[in-house]
Amino acid sequence: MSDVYIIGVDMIQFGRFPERNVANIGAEAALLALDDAGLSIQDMQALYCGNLGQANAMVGQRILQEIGQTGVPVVNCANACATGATAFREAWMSIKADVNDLVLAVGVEQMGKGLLGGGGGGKGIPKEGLLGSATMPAVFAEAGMEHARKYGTTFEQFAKVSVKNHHHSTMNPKAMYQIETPLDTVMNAEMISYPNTKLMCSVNVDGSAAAVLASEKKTKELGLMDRAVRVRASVLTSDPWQERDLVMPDVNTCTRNAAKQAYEMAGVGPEDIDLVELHDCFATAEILHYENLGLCKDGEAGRMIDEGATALGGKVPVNCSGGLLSKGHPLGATGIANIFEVSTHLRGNAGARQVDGAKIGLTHVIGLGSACAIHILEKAA
Amino acid sequence: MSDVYIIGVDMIQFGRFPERNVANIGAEAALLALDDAGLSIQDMQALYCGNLGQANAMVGQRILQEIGQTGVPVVNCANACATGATAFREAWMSIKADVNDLVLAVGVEQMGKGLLGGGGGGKGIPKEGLLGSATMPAVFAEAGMEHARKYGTTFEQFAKVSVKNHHHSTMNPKAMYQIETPLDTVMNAEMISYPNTKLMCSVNVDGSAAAVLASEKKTKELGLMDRAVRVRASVLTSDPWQERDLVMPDVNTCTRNAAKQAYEMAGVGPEDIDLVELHDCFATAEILHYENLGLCKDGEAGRMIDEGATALGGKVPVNCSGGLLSKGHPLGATGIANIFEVSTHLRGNAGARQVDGAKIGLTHVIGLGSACAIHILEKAA
Amino acid sequence: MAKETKTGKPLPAVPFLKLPEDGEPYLEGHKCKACGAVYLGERSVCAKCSARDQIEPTRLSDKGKLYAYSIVHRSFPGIEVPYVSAIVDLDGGGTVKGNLINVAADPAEIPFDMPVEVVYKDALGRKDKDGNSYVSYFFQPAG
Amino acid sequence: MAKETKTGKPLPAVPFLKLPEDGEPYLEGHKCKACGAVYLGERSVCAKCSARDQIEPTRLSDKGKLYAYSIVHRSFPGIEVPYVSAIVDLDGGGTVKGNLINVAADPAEIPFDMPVEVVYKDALGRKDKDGNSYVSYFFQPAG
Ligand SMILES: [Zn+2]
Ligand SMILES: [Zn+2]
Repeated sequence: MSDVYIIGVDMIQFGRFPERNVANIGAEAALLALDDAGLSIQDMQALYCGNLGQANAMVGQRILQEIGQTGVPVVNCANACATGATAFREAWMSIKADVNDLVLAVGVEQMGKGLLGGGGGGKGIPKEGLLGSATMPAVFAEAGMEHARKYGTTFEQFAKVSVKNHHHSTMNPKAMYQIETPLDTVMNAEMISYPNTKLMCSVNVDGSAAAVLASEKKTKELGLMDRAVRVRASVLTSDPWQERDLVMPDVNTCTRNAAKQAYEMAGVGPEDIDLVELHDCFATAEILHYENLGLCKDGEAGRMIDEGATALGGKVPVNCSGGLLSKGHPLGATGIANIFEVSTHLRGNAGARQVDGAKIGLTHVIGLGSACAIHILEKAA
Repeated sequence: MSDVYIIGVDMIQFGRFPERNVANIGAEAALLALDDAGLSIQDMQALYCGNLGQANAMVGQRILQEIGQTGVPVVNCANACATGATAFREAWMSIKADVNDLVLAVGVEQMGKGLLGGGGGGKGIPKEGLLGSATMPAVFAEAGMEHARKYGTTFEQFAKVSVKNHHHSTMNPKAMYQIETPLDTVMNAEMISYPNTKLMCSVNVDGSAAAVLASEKKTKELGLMDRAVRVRASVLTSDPWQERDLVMPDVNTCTRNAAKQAYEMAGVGPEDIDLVELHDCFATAEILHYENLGLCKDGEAGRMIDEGATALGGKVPVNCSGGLLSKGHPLGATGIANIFEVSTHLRGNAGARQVDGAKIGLTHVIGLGSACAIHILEKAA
Repeated sequence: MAKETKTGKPLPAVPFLKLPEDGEPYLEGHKCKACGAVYLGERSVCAKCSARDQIEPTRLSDKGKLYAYSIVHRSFPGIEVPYVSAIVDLDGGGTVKGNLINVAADPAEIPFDMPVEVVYKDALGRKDKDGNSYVSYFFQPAG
Repeated sequence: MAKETKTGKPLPAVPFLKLPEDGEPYLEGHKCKACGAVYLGERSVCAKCSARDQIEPTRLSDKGKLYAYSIVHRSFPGIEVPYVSAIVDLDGGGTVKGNLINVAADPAEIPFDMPVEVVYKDALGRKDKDGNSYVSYFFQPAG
């Protein structure tokens, strides 16, 4: 079966746009991606839209109402933090199925404020702070502490992830924040849930990102192979049963399963990956995923961050965009935004943060509940 | 490319289950469909879930948590009243793409009570009853009156749709209501929005339906071809721009576009269709769709209902299940429930309401905003 | 909105209803110069032809014809019924939905293509949470 | 709930906390006879092995070991911080999450695998909208 290519991809600068609506924010990225491909919405045969906050509000169709109501099939997907990547993958699937040649995938989110998770509802009395914490910073803190119990990972090592990603963001004009945060600043920031301080939590922002996908035939026909990015693997998993599931969301197993399948599908290994955008929703999470994605052996993630192997210029730069910690994390947009980041490097357009000679990159998102998506992308020409 | 088959399909009896949760209701249909195929959730390679009310709440994954947390990819889709059909179609797509062999599609909904639409929110003052009505009965009444203006369709003709569908439901043990409603009962029921009386509005119910889809190779391998139903066409459309769009949702054009594409994909015409499950969300809507689906020429829908051509025993029986008007309309489940109905006839298992010798059937749903899905199904062996 | 509250002047029920300081109320459309599509409300890209930055405001006519309608007998709590929910094609372009008033709530009395005119009045006494009054538009048989 | 309200007895904070009339409180698991998986709460199908109707209630141990935790310094308004959110593996099976009490909120004082015991007390004074009191479970270092 022939390959699928990304021929246009872009994102808006993440920020806060309370006066706009979600379709309008999504439409902006859609137009940017179409412009990047030199195509019009009138050329698209389908739209796959990822949005979480208004998942039942026909956001995809409303994006078409903003930019061109062409009558094509629209699918709205929701999959926690893997929402955008799921929409992208379904778009990819529709080309693999030979149903479409040219498809637009959009991820968009307009976020509320404050802590995610733990809201409760339900009957009886509120459980937050009574039966532990269900807030996201605490949940990912506990996941980090599981790593600490196994391998002695330290607060300082977790904090270094934020230092690195914030540093990367200073080279990314599309990041929400572009501010250096030295180690002592990160470690002395307000403690939210030990070991995650405020600067080790991803940023709630509004945002959108979009990609134009094309079949091999159409990519050639349009003469766009020189700027195309080949989708070498597209994998989605949920979490298989684990004994602590009910009280401790497992972000590891579904990531490991997805990584294994993705490397197999792409016919490459972790050693072939030139850069990674992974789901650093909290600093603790990034450490786990070094091992989950096979970037190092189990137990070596702490050393990896200590040695700068995942910083720009290191062995395998991770989250050159600034990551969710600094670029921001608009849930439904995140999956496509990291596809934008990796594609931009593969095309050699990443400016100051360019990973030299990047040929193959990997994107990873994971949403609790659970959905993990991994894409392996390669420069086409 | 080889065909895709439905090898298991079922639904729960629609009703009201306020004490259950949406995942639990969906799980019940999933198990029924798996049992129908003689397979286990452990055999499934992916789950596509359609749910509207909790579209961002990982309903698909929660269904797996109820019946078997296998780690397979789960995609949650939302597309108004085409939600279930969209999930089914994405499942179909994943087999067409040769990514999967065996996939489960589940549609489920736990509804609130009362009128849909027109809720408002927004700034300033409520608009309902000030700038006309945005309630669904009124919107579909207006769509019916557009037909009346063109062809002189009468209140009585619209009412006859309900008489027919309620009659059909008396033969369907899975319908929410199974009650005969003579013409005078329908016409004298409380007027909701002229010309739709209370008995001409679909029933808000909870419900779920599920289907197991398989590749041709897998269907043969499992020896299930004798009970399989071939998916001859799977089409999704949104509404192309129309001049009255902003104030009058157009359910016709997207249905006509979808029907044209579906007949083309299946290589059949309306004259080949033995039965139809179409989106009778209101009695007025069914009349429009006779013409939209090409079951008769434009302007002949009124005569068609008068002559009983769409009643069981007529030329092309429509909504043998009782339709949304009597079986009930759990939004996310509806699309797969009508695939169940048509499949059941194709397999010759529809009991008292069986359409004799049914070989090819068509299912249709349309959600405002808009998404229209059509599937053409055929007995495999 | 705080500013308007202070003036005490009624506000428009929808943004496309304009209440000029020195003139009669009117409905405003937005028209695509490229393809002629008419919208209610501002926008930058045309949903019909996808042209960008071609949309201009245009004053819609106060005359039109009844295209379709429903007589609403059940609505949300507190809303007076029956009323006629009407879709009107305005002369010269633009389709608008609103209440059709000064007719009997009887289909026999409401012929399709009936000429109607747009009238502007208080929004049925509805006020927002700040106590502001609103002006809305209505249709009535053309006199 | 109305009945319990009348008796004035405290209610369990979660359904898997049992408060027998004539005995000590305990945590109840549900165990799959087919594969041994342990759940908190009733269910008919096993999420691990998909066996149907093989799940039976089982009394969980009041002893266990600290698996992982976080010290929570920021929570929702009105919730007292810091507190220790702890994940505990109970002896004999079952993993439960709850507050770890009677320890300093300092990572140096909270070793992994620390033996803990489950204790039952009033749910930090929280009441539902009907004024009912609740009993909850907590972990503390095993004495
Ligand atoms: Zn235009
Ligand atoms: Zn089991």
